[in-house]
Amino acid sequence: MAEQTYFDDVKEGQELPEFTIQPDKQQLVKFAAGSGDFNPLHFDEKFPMLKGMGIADNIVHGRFKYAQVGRIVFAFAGYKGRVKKFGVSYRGMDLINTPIKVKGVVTAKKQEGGENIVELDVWTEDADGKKTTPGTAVVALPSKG
Amino acid sequence: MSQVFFEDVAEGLEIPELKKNCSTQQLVLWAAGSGDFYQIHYDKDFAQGTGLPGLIVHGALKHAFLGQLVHDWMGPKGELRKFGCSYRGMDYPNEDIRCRGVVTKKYTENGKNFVELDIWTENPAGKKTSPGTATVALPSKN
Amino acid sequence: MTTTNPSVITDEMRAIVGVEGAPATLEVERTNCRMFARSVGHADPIFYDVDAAKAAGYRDIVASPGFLGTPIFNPNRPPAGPAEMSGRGYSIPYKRVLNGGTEYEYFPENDVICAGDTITVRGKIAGFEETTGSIGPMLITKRETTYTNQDGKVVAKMYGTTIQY
Amino acid sequence: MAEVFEVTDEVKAQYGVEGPPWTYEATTTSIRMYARGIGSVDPIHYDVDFAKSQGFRSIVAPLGYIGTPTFHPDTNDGTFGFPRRAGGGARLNLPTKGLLDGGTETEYLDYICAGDMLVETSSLADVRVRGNMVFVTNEAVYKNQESGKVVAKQRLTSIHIG
Repeated sequence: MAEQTYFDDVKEGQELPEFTIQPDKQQLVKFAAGSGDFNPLHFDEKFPMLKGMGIADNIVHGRFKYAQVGRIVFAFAGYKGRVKKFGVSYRGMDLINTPIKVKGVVTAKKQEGGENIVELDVWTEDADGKKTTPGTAVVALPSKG
Repeated sequence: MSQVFFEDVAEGLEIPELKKNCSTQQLVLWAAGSGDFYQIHYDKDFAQGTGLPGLIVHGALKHAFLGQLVHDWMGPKGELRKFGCSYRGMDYPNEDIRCRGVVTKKYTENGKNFVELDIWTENPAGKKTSPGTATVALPSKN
Repeated sequence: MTTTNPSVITDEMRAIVGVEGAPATLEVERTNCRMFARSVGHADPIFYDVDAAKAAGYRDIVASPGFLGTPIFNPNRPPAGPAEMSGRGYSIPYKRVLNGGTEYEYFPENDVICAGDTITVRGKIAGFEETTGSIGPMLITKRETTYTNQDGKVVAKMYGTTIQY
Repeated sequence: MAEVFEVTDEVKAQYGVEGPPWTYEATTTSIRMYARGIGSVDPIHYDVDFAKSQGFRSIVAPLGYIGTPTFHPDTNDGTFGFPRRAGGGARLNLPTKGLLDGGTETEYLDYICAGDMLVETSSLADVRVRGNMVFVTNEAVYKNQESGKVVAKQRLTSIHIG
């Protein structure tokens, strides 16, 4: 459980605490179980579609990476904050057993409709530093006052 | 789903066979359904690392297939009382698994009509890989 | 039974026979009932559809054969699933383990497991046996697990056999 | 290179047309399984008493999880679990060589907690063709079945390869 973030303490350009996840096959099978997406692309290395794409190993679910971005946003918002919106696009594939960094940065803060709004850029990054799942999020934070 | 009645059943009766053939997806679905995420059922390298020839079908999945075999046969008014099997041989993905059963005994006890069956899964070589038994209570026509 | 090898059953092991482990809770819900039935390949709507199950005389979606609920998972607590509840308090010299078999007994005269149920599960070791087979000397552990629903009714028992050699 | 798909007036006429509703369920076991699937250890997703102590109705669905569509083998896709129903883009004759996820955006108007039953309706929002790829965007709205309140909206883009 992360410490609560307050609006007062947030600065534009502030980076969110990043983390790295390196999903193995068991993790992706657990994600299939949790998400209900049983596409063999993610656990059967002989699945014909992979061969057609010229890929020799399983691909991490886009939705898995979306959920990782969700984790960094949720941890930033804390239990007293509210995640209003978060979205990503899937720009690059990540393969199983490779490290995926999950990162975020504050791009704007403003008060709007009585709420303390913080805007974020959020993304996953592969080992080469390529943003494979770029996106944005909007969070409402409590203030100390 | 049609109903089978106690009077229709005789010792030696073979119940309709249920044929299964597990894709790798089926094994992952079972991991999700059962909560058993042991990698020998979906990670070939892991399975071979433990000395297996490759992925194997979960024993508990074959057990559940036998549950389906009996459920589908006994009809909506049948009651499944007991079913079990032991694991005597491995089955592999993308190979036929024949789920079969035969009535071994019928009797009435405390006003209930019981039927006992031998049930088993059979691999393509005809070996019984999961032999077991089941007991069901069936309705009477009267 | 001809056992020429020295017994691996200790007094410590004999002492735990019949002793119930800590109870665990299993949850039976519509989504996990459906997921289990889907993963077996069931077609009967009583395993998926509330209305079909009610029309057939059940309280809610029925748990298909072999499904007794999902243990409450918490990564911050040590696991307490039925498999973990017994057999951890002693060690034996055999390295390899086989699942010898599973048998479920149901008690429909008490109740049938349906979505919405909370099941309390208690396990115990029913006994140890030793024998020598083609794979050499082995220890057979028989486990018995009892499933009781929220109304205190025993709805199922599981008899499991583990072979170590 | 011939277009793999043409965005005709007939296609555009389907924009905004809602398909039949479907029920999604978030339960304690389904939320825990999803949280486990993403590797989270936050007790807010696992421990009912803890979640209540923090002011929530029950354990909270991780971001990205909006419940599990009610499943029946006759009506749902065996691989993805989603309902195979008319509307919401299903009447498009899309190429089938490959299918990829293009993007996901969720707008939250409330938390989703265990015990919630949501009614989802979706409609086709946009279709674009780029090379051999067709980008299909659907919009889904999730309402709490009990209160009728909209709790989430999603824009989902799938890429169909020809």
